Amino acid sequence: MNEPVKQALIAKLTALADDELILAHRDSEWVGHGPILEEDIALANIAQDELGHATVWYGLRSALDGSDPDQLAFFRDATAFRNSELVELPRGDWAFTLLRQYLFDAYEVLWLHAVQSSTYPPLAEAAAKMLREERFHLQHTQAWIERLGQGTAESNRRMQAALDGQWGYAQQLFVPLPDEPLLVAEGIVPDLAEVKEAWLSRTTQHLQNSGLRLPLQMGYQPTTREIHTEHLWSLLAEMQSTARWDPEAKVW
Amino acid sequence: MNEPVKQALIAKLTALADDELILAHRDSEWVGHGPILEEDIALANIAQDELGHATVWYGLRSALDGSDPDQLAFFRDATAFRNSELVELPRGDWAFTLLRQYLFDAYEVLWLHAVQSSTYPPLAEAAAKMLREERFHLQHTQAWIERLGQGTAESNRRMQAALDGQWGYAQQLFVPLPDEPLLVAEGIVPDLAEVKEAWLSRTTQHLQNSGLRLPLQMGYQPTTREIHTEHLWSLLAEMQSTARWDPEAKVW
Amino acid sequence: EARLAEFEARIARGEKIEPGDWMPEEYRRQLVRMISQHAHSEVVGMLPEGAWITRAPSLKRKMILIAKVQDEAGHGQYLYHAAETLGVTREEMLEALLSGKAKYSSIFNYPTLTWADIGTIGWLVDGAAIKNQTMLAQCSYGPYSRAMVRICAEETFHHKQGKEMVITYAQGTPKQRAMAQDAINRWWWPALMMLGPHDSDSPNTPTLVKWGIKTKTNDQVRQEFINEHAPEILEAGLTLPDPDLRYDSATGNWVHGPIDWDEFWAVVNGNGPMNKERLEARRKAHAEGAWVREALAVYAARKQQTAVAV
Amino acid sequence: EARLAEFEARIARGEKIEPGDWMPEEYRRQLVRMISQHAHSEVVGMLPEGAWITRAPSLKRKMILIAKVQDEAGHGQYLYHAAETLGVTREEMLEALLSGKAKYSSIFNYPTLTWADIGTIGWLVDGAAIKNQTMLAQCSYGPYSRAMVRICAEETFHHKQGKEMVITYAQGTPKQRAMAQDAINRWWWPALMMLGPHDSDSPNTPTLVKWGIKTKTNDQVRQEFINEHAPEILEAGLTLPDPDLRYDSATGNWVHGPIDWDEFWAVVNGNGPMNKERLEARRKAHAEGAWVREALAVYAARKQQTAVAV
Repeated sequence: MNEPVKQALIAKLTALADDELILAHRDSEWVGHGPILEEDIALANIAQDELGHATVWYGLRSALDGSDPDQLAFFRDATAFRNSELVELPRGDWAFTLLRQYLFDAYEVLWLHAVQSSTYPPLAEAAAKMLREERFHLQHTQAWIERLGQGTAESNRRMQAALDGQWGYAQQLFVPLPDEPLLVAEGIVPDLAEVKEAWLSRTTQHLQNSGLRLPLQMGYQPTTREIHTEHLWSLLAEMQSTARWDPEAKVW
Repeated sequence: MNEPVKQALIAKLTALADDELILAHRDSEWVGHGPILEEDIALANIAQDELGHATVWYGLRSALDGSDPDQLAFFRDATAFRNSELVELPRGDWAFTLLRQYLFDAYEVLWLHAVQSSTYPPLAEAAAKMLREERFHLQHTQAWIERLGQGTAESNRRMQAALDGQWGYAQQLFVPLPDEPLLVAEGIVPDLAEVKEAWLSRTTQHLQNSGLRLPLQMGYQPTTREIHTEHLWSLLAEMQSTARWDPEAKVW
Repeated sequence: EARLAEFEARIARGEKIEPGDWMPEEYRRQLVRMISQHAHSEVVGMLPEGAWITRAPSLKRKMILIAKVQDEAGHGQYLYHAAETLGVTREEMLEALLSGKAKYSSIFNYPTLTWADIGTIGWLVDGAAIKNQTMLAQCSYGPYSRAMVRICAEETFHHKQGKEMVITYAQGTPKQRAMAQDAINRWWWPALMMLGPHDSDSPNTPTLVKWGIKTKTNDQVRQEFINEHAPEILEAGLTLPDPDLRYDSATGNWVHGPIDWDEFWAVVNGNGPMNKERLEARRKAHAEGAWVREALAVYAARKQQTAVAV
Repeated sequence: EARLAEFEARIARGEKIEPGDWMPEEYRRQLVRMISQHAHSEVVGMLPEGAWITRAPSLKRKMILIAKVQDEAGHGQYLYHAAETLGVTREEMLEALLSGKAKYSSIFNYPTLTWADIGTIGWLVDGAAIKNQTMLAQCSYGPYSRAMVRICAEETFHHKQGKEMVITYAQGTPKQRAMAQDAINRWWWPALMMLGPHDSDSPNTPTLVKWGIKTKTNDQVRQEFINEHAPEILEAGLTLPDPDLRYDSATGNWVHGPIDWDEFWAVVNGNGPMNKERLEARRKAHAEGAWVREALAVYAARKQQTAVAV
């Protein structure tokens, strides 16, 4: 792998890992506060899987550049994170959290599916392993969208409000990184435009079948992962507070 | 002043300053989110005054031991803070915030009034200056208690819930520090038992006149300022996040 | 009465009582009380630990903690099922919890103030729970006994992780050491108290022992807990906040100083540091989840109707 | 018409129009639009800055920031009063804001991402506002003109503080420098845009100038802003994110590169990064304050009734 490709791959793995880490953080804020005990367990389980994926992506990066995953997670500043804005948004209500997880799962399943044929074997292997978990997530969140979308007027209203708020943000998942075309050319990652097409068709159909209105006025669509929302600073202040509390600590 | 008295005074000034700083923090969380623009201004004004008091108390401590107020505020850990638990509690609704401010103002006015005759001139002088501001706060919050207590069934219910939740915590304001008796003996600070008596009589009367139920089952009453609630860690993670973000910074 | 005699004979023979079997009303009542209280403890116990998932200092610790709290939720679920075999519904139990009528372990009314509390809870609180649960795994009621066997296995894992954490910090930087010691200081006495009042103040114990629900008294279990944990904590280079604590070579027991039962009863009666907040958190989650549960019910009813109509 | 001629003659003589005076409906309409928009900007502008009070890095900066945001609330209050003199109520204006009908300055639809944004807003955003407000202090409508005089004085103070902050960080540690530069990079173009579209795309301007509401065009004000700030920022050792920026010694102006008006219109039309959140925050505050306002009204009515009865 030549140096520009390697650097592009490092950037891509970082973005993938950051997305999973921050999403897991928001999901885990629900622990102990879910509407039903069984769903508390299910969401904690999803958070755990996403955190596991973050660890895998940081690990693949580490194999390329020797970086320490914990340093990346706990000692990087907000401006250096490369997650999408969607995953930073405050957890909102149950509809907001489940919709975000659904939109993300739908993207992740399609992306992982495509990346199974990556020319970079570690990526292909990791994707194959994750795909089973992600399909389970998607099945779970997909069912929630239908149940809340077709439940009461109140639950439909909340789902629609969540969708209005997230639809523009979700599009960012398909904005390639500046050097991502290099990776696509090498067959290391799929072309996001193709993934997006499949995602749009799948999600719009399911959302509409669930009684939700689409298309929407797009609203704000983030175009770069170098900028974040106002929420990331505080999220990281919380997330990194223990690790940074004792900078001399070698082992946690 | 002999060394034990000096150390006791340093501890007392720290507790006073920490109370004001943390209370100001909670109040300032309302900025931009108040129910009426005029009240947004009034509460920001109160927060500003309390922050000013914190600065004065840290300053008096600094005169005794050369400590840096900003270091105390932004680089001390939660376990080293000596504020009461009352001021840490999340801001809750408008009733919760105004009631806490009222209970604190009523205490502070009485305490400052008594400390005007302190044998330690810097304390007496500072108290005299603050007293004017605090009387204004008390007038303001006292009026709010009456208006919400006697407003609608909803506002009365919210005030009562706030009172049920805070009454036990508020008693901690009158628990002397371990070495505070030394200061009382020297006439540096008033005996908190006397302040408490006046406070109880004043607040119970006003609360009852405002349509609120007393006495209450006390519930939890914190007895030491060495222990905090679960909220202080996150509050400080947020409050200290910028200062700690660049430990090398000399000037902010 | 013959049925009672037969029942007690079965227990004496070491047989398990199963859901369909005849049992004295008092046996049933005590079991419902204990199992639901145990289930509530798992669910409320998610709060003090769950709040630190977002603040765990490494990816590994974060993963371990989510998994642990998830296990606790699973234990709660499992125990609610065990209680349901005695004819009480989940809704009734939840209602009793939210109204403040049902109790849960007093230990969860103490706050988690630093990250070391997470390790300490694993070591001391799960350690105390395991002593209790190992005994309850011998319980005469089949579903509770089997639940305990399964839960004990997972808790043993949590206990090991917690111990490893605290020992790591005890050997860490000065700040880490201080944090670990502070946590031990705050949790030691509550851990002793969570095993219940002295036998002399525990009127239910003789009946529970006779019916094989409990096989040991509170003081016996507490002594086992201390005998295991006191020397391990001291060996880790930490101290215990009990000046009277000493090893008695005659009995082989670690003898502890007097327990502050006033504090215990204050906490049990609702005046612990976190009683109001824990209950409030559960009530809030329940209230904010109402629209979700309602939506599910309406959706399910509509699907069923459609199915019937088709 | 005679009244209109007399009105325009008064303005030509430099007289102020006062609340009771006759004025063309369009004059009133434009003023209500401008003043209420200005008031809303102050109120919405509290959000991006207010969120950093809790994170200010020193006691002094924290104090300055609370005072500043409080001033902004005061400006909002003062401007609502000025608009009320034109026969519109606070409730109508709030309703227009919350429904999304009324606009506020597009600049507040950008996020505040680091502490340096606070200094940068003071320097650039207040700097741009002052240029505009200094002009509006000459406005033909008395109450607006007087409000501007007062507000300008306070804003000048904020501007100075912001500039001092950014310059301090520009001379600080590498992290502080980088933070300051990043903030300048993000706020420079939005600050230029907040002064409004080019004169050629600003159809209201001629009328507003004729009636003495504005005395300068958007492009004139923007040029003044750049001429003052560009050299100061460069002198502070920072760069500006405009590769085309250059000093033109012939005109004495700093000439800027093309402005991305697509972005401007996207933000004005609701698609800026923070449009939804800002409006949502205001709506939430309003909704959550409903019970408070209701309680005050009931209390006041009861007191009045009692007073009458006595």
